[in-house]
Amino acid sequence: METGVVILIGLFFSVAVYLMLSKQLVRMLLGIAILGNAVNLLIFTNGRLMREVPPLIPSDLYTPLVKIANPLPQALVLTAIVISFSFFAFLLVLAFRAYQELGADDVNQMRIAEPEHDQTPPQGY
Amino acid sequence: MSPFEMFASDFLDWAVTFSLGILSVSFFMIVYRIFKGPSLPDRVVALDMLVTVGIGFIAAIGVNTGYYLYIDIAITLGLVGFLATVAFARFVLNRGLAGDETIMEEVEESIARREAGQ
Amino acid sequence: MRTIIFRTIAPYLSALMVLFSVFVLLRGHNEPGGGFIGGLIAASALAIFGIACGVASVRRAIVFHPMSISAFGLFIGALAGIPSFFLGQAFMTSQWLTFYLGEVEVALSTPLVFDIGVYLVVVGSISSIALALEEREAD
Amino acid sequence: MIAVVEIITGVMLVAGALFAFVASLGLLRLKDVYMRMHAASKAGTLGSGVMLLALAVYALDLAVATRAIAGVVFFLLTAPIAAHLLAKAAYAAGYRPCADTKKDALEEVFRPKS
Amino acid sequence: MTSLFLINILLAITWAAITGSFSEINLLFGFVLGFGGLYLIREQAGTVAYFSRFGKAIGLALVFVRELILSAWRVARIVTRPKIDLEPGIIAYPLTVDRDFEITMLANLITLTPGTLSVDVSEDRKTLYVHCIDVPDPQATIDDIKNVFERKILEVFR
Amino acid sequence: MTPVVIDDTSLLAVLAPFAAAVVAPILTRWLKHNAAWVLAIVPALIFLHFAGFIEAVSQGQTFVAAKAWAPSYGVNFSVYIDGLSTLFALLISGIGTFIILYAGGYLKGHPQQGRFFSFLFLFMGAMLGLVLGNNLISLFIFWELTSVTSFLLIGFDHLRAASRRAALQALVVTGGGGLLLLAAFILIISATGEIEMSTLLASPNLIKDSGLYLPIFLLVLGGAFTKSAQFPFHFWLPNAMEAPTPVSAFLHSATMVKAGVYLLMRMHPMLGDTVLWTTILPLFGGVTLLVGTLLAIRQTDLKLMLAYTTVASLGLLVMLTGTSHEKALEGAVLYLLAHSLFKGALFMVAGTIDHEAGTRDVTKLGGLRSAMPVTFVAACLAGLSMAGLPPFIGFIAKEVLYYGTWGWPDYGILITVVAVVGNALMLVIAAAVAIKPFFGPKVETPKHAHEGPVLLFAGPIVLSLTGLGLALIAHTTGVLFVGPTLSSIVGQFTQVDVHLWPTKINMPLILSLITIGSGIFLFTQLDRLRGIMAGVLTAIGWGPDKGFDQFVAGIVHISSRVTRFIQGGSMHVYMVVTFVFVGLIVLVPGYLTSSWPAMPKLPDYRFYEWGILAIAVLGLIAVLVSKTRLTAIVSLGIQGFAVALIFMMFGAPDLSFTQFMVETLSVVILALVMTRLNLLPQDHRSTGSAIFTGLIAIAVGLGLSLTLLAITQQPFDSRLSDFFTEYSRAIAHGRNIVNVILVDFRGFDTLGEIAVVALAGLCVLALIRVKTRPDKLEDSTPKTHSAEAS
Amino acid sequence: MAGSSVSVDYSVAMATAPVAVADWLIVAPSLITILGGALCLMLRKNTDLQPKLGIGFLALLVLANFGLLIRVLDHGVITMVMGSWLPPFGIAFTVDALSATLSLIGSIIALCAGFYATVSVDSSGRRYGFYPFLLLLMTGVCGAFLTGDIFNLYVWFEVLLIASYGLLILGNDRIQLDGAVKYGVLNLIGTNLFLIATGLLYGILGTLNMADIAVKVAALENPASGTLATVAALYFLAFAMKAAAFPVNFWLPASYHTPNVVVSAVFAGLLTKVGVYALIRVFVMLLPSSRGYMADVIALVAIATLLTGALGALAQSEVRRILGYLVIAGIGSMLAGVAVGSTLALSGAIFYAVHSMIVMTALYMACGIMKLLGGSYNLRELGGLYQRSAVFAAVFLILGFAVSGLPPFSGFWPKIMLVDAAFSDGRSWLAAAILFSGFLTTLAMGRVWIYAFWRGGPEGTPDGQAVAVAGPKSASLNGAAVWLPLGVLTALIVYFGLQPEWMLQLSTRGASGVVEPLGYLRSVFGDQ
Ligand code: NA
Ligand code: NA
Repeated sequence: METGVVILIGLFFSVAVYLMLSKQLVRMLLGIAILGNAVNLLIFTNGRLMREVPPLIPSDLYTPLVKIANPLPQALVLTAIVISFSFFAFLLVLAFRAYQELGADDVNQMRIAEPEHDQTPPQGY
Repeated sequence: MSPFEMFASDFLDWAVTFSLGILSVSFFMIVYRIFKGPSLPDRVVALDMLVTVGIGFIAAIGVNTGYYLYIDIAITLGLVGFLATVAFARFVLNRGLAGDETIMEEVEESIARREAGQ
Repeated sequence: MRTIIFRTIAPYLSALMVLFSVFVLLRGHNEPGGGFIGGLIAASALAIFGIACGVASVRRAIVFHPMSISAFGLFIGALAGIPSFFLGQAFMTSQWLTFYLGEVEVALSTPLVFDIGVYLVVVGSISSIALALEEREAD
Repeated sequence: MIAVVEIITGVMLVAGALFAFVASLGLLRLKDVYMRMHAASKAGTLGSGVMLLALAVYALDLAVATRAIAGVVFFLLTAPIAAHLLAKAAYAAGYRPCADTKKDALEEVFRPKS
Repeated sequence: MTSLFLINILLAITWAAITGSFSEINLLFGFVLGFGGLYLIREQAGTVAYFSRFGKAIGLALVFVRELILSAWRVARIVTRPKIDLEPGIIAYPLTVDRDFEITMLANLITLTPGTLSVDVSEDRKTLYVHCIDVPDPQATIDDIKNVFERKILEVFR
Repeated sequence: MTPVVIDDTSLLAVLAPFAAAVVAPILTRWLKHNAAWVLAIVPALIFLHFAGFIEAVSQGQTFVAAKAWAPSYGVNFSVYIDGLSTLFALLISGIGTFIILYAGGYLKGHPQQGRFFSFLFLFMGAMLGLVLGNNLISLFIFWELTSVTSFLLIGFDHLRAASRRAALQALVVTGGGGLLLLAAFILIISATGEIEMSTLLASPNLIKDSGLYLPIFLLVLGGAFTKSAQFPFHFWLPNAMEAPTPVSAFLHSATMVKAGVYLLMRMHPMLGDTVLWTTILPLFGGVTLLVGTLLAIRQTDLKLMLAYTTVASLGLLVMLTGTSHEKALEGAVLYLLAHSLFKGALFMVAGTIDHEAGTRDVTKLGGLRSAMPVTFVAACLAGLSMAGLPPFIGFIAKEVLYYGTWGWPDYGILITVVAVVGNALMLVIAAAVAIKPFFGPKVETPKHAHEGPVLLFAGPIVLSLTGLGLALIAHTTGVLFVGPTLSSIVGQFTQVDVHLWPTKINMPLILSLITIGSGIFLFTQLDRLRGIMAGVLTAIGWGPDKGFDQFVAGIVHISSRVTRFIQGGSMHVYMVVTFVFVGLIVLVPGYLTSSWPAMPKLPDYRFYEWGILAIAVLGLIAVLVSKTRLTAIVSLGIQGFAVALIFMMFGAPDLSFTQFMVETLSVVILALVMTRLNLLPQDHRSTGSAIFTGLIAIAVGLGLSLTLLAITQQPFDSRLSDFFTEYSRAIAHGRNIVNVILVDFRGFDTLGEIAVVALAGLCVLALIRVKTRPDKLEDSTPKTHSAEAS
Repeated sequence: MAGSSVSVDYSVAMATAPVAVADWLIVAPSLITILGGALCLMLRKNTDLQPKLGIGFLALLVLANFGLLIRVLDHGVITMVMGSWLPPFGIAFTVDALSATLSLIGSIIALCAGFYATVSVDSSGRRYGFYPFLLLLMTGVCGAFLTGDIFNLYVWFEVLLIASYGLLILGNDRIQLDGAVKYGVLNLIGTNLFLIATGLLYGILGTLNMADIAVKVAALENPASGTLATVAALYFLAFAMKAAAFPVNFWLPASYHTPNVVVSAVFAGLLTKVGVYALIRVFVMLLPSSRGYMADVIALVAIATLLTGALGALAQSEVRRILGYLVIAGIGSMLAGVAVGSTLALSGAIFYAVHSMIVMTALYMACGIMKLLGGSYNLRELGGLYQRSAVFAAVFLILGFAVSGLPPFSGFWPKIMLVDAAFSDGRSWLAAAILFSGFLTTLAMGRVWIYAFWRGGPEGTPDGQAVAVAGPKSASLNGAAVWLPLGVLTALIVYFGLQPEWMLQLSTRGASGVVEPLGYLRSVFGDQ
């Protein structure tokens, strides 16, 4: 059951990393968004996959009769989704502000914190 | 089980499979449009369409598995799909009015096509 | 976006969506849904409202600053874990209060309060983000 | 009874799917964004709506049915608005309709010949 | 205010319907929620007066569903043709209705009906710009809309 | 004899100076320079306290006192009192007394005199703790304290770059050496399991047998040579002359610089008398002796001349200690005693001359005899002792050390020659410093010279007279001081017989006569010698002193090069490096343990499920190939949409619910943000970097896939989920297990999660609302501007 | 039908024994900070009330943590299972000496920062959430220290990360935005690695509770199996990034000098130390065998980090950047402890962590005062501070020597413990690196001192002369707000230097607690 998804996850990670290795902040962010999905899928798959049966208890039972999908990874992923979404939103706006103030989208041109021609340390006493 | 009932259930199974099938095909056509564009509005329309088809897809799966609760997901998808389209519309508008070059290229292209009479 | 058509419909859409979001929130304990999804739906509703009728009207509509709503949600979310203290139980041990109005069973519980907290946090934060961004648009 | 329901459901599913398919086809084949919107906003909406109702029918459950209807109504409300917003935005942004478009009443509104 | 109350009832019923329990407590709760919902839009709620003509609206809805199916069918026919040659165009439709709500309804109906899609309303709300997928004769289309929809809308909302 | 445990008075004696350091400033603000009289009582009392041990110690008795300090690490604050430590304690406190007085006069009216007193006391305390320290760790702590305090003392005149340089030099050299010593001590502790000096001395062969002798020996040398200014580390000491004279006197006569010698003598029973020891120490000591004296010759500044002879004397002491030859060691002890007295006195004299005459340049001085009679007397007494003339202790020391060197079987002749040369030159300096400024015609000096106040001449006169006195009672000196000290150095009770006048004509006497003769001759040639030396040095042109500057400059330069390489400031590089390591980490362990998954079989997905996966893939590709970022955003929507469908396909409605919402909202926010960004459409990477980054990306993806596959092929322990399923409804009253986990079973996670959401909202608000100030880069002071209202 | 209507045996699912009131101390830090943070956030616009509230809650936090430590020292390791769900099912907070100590020190630092901020954070900073950020940062920090659940640990990591973002960008200066981009992206990658590792670990063991993990890993027939090895390596990289260890330390020097100095102070005190804590907890307690065969790698990383930090410090002319590198050097020392892994080494690392938390915070605060007195952070523009304020000079000198590990200050003891441990583990190079890095640090701080304090004025001041210092004595220097926190921290440094015994015992206890986690396991699972 997992195999196909596992391969897909690998692809997700590769694409995410490739995008994050772009010099363009926006593409990095796209990469981060995809990375989030990749990680979520990874956790989800770690709990093993089974088709379609959601972890819900029928209204007339106390415990489901059939085997259900593993609920814990779902809960973990839900938490992770929320978190990665929050971070994504923040980084997005951060990138936007950085672009506004630093006038650069190319991260290599963001050199205010660590200037290109850094002052050499003082000599003498 | 009467032959009619058997036919009915077989028919339903077939219908589900069939609809899922053509919906999948539609998916690919839509994705192609998103790839191809040529303009951002085209892509947005396609995305909107993707959502629409997705809703149908969910409904079909709901029938297939007998989990009616999927209907809520479908509805929600409709809600947020609308939001997305609105946002993109806004995006297109502002960019266009802001004279963003990436959009303007597309616009020029559309005008060119128009002149070319295609 | 200044268009009559949108501006006329949007409020009703938003109202419906908020309604739906509460529904999703309340039934979350038994069916798919819950505070987070509900919150997102409500936030989307406010976003649509904002895009259609302008941020100012949304801010007036929700009276409090979205971040304050979010903070309040966080606050009650944390409070929801405390009642068990008085019963000598661990933090966040759920407490259930079930009573009947007519034939309808109403179950009030700390998890529900907690979920409402989640809902408020999400509505608050997400709409705060959306509105702030939308405001930039407007200016 | 169940059988009938199943038949109806099946039919509705197929019909809805076909409409959705048609809409996608339109998206693919029609010439410019405005025409594609026609396809999406009409056939698409109808298709998904019908399939949603199919699920409702199949469920035989008032709650589900009402929700389905509410959903459909919502789609019917939103689809045209979405189309309108997008079309307006596209036009305002400067995307021209395709060459076949003979008459363009909006031309002088957005790009008055001065 | 009565109209507000009315729509609130409506929302309460919607709620009960959605939750699938028409018990009074649930209706009451739905009413409260509906009130909350309306509270959000109290400024825009001026328009709710029109809901007093709820009944006729149903009729309109039916017409419009029929038209929707027709238009979908038409799209189907168009896109399945081996060769598509159409004469699309954007026509200026002179509005008779002048209230926001009417204009909105009309615009939506037009969009969902055969071959037409509302693109924009002029600032002075006198003109509705409609994109038609195939307009050999614009005037015919305009009349068509006038006689079918605008009339219906007028009788529903006036 | 096993040490006698005594009460804590001695510990208090060590701590007393620190207390004095605290009160000194207050007292000084109150009594001005006369505070010195009061403050001097402290070292005087300490002197008396340790004088009390002389009797018993001379019987070969030893004492320890200890207080637990950090018992769980075996560290005590403890003192070990034997001949060696007693002698040093007496010198430190005794000379210290007069240094304090002298400082009272020398810095009279100086605004920071109080601070100066406390520095001196801190230093004194540190020295006492060092020489009395029994516990290796506490000994080391005091060792480093001496470096730290001397840093403050040398830099006292902090406005002058030279002082700052000298201070840093002292800190770097001696502090650095200290680290070596620390390593040595820790090695000793872990090698022998002993941490107390007394117990180590009780069984002195522990280290030699431990197999770690060599590293320990070298590390100890590192500590001792840097501290005692042995060549090539001698340079910091003359520079330390930047310090006010009382400091120089204190640092260079009794104490700091002798800490190294003390250490060598203290460790001699454990480390000494090996080939290594008897080769390296005499070698470095001898070289230092010669270098020191030769460099001293070329100086004209009194203090510098004294400083270089101090270097020389330290060389001599190390050389003698290096012989491990009893008689030579006896000479070392005597010379140590003599040197402390005459060098202390001479420094103070030099200081007084400087203070009264306004210059220290020997060529500009002369005929002060009449102007400063008392100082003159002190100078003469000390000078003669330094010159090694009878009847002074310096003379005795020289006799004994010649006796020792001459009698040393190994390289006796060699080091004797070195010693003679060194002493001869030292005589020259002695004459130059102590005699020349006072005799001859009166030379006009910047200040009109006259006798200094009693505070200034008390010290010199007392110390130099002591030098005379001890020589006159040579025998007693031998019994009370030399014998016990020698005993601790050689590690067993030893008695000596010291006498002032040689009983018969013997080799040492002859050597002395040679020394004196050649010394006097050289003195007459002093100016020519000076010229020659100057020529030689300018010819060499380089010295370790310059070397220090080059070292500091070099290390700073290297560091900035290295740092610029590592922390280049290019975000892209940071990312690449990071992911290279991620790639390695997901592939290498699997490779090393060769735990790759079994070849999987194709899953039995239905066609539409394949379709979903395919859409996901298409979405990803779309994002990758998208020409404009707008397309990229839309395509991002596709893959998110597909992920949601995948969640649904595997029975996770809540997830797909959330995923749909989140994806859409992400896209919405993206759209809202992008509206104002004008960005480069293309992702322009060179083919090379595209391939490189592509490889990294593939590595990461591949590694994670393989790992994940290997894991999912293993059986899974689902007891957590089983538990949740079991009790979700029965106890937690919820049929949606996922939601129950979120709000109940693992509600605390969710609490944290909503905290994140709330904070994210606030962050974004702060980002958008707070206006960036024009271009004010950094500022920690309150910002005057305020943000837009929200 | 309500759940109550069936009969279930609660005792198999839930902890039924009554929870002692004092055990609520375990969750008190989280509660206090969340409630406080939420409250401050609600009253965001009342910029006068905020500091009072914030400091109040932070003081409460210190008290709670203090009580917690006392409790732990009395009762040994203590556990609270959230929602009463029996471990390993519910989330357990398990507190041992290590957690309690770090949590206490961390909260003290936060309190000091809260005071300091009343001067250095303006109304805009307060309006845009300094105190909520600080409080919720502490939620994350304390949560990370106290939790006994690996996924929960991830959540707290994220909480403190997002809070740190907020603090970092407060003010939105251009340099801050630049720093924040690098800090943000790189740290996000780090936490994602953490999450990936945790997901994989769950896939292998099917559990999240730390004690349970420890048991299961110990039970594995081949604890060094490939997948687990990968997981361990991922954890190492993730925590190394968090701790800013070489070669993934980029984010720290790129960002620590950009925010408001009090923020830098808090970061320097808390963030990287959480990474080190996680490293100790996960590597030593959960995956001991992995630590075993990665020891050489860790040692290598430690050496590289020690040198990177020390050299970096020498290479800067901006004092805050010097300090940033010193933070890294300190991390190297702690990693050395992890590399060796003996009780002595780990207690050294723990002691060093405590020392580093205090001293780095103090140094950044001192840095802020430097700026107020001397008008700059740059060594070329600083000078004459010695005349300006002898007391401050003394304090700075103490801090400088402390961070260099010179006696008699708090840095000395952990250093000798680490060197000792390294030698006895046969890792002379590691020991040498620790000592050498200390030497370079001494040189660096010595330079700072002679330039900023002893030199008469800015670069180019004539030799032997003093010139009036640039910055006019700022009004914000009057009053205790800046001096009190610095004083308290310096006092701690001197105290731990002169009276190390308490810390020694504490850190030893903490170390043996992770090396021999029996008490930990007992406290979670009861005596089985
Ligand atoms: Na996401
Ligand atoms: Na840090």
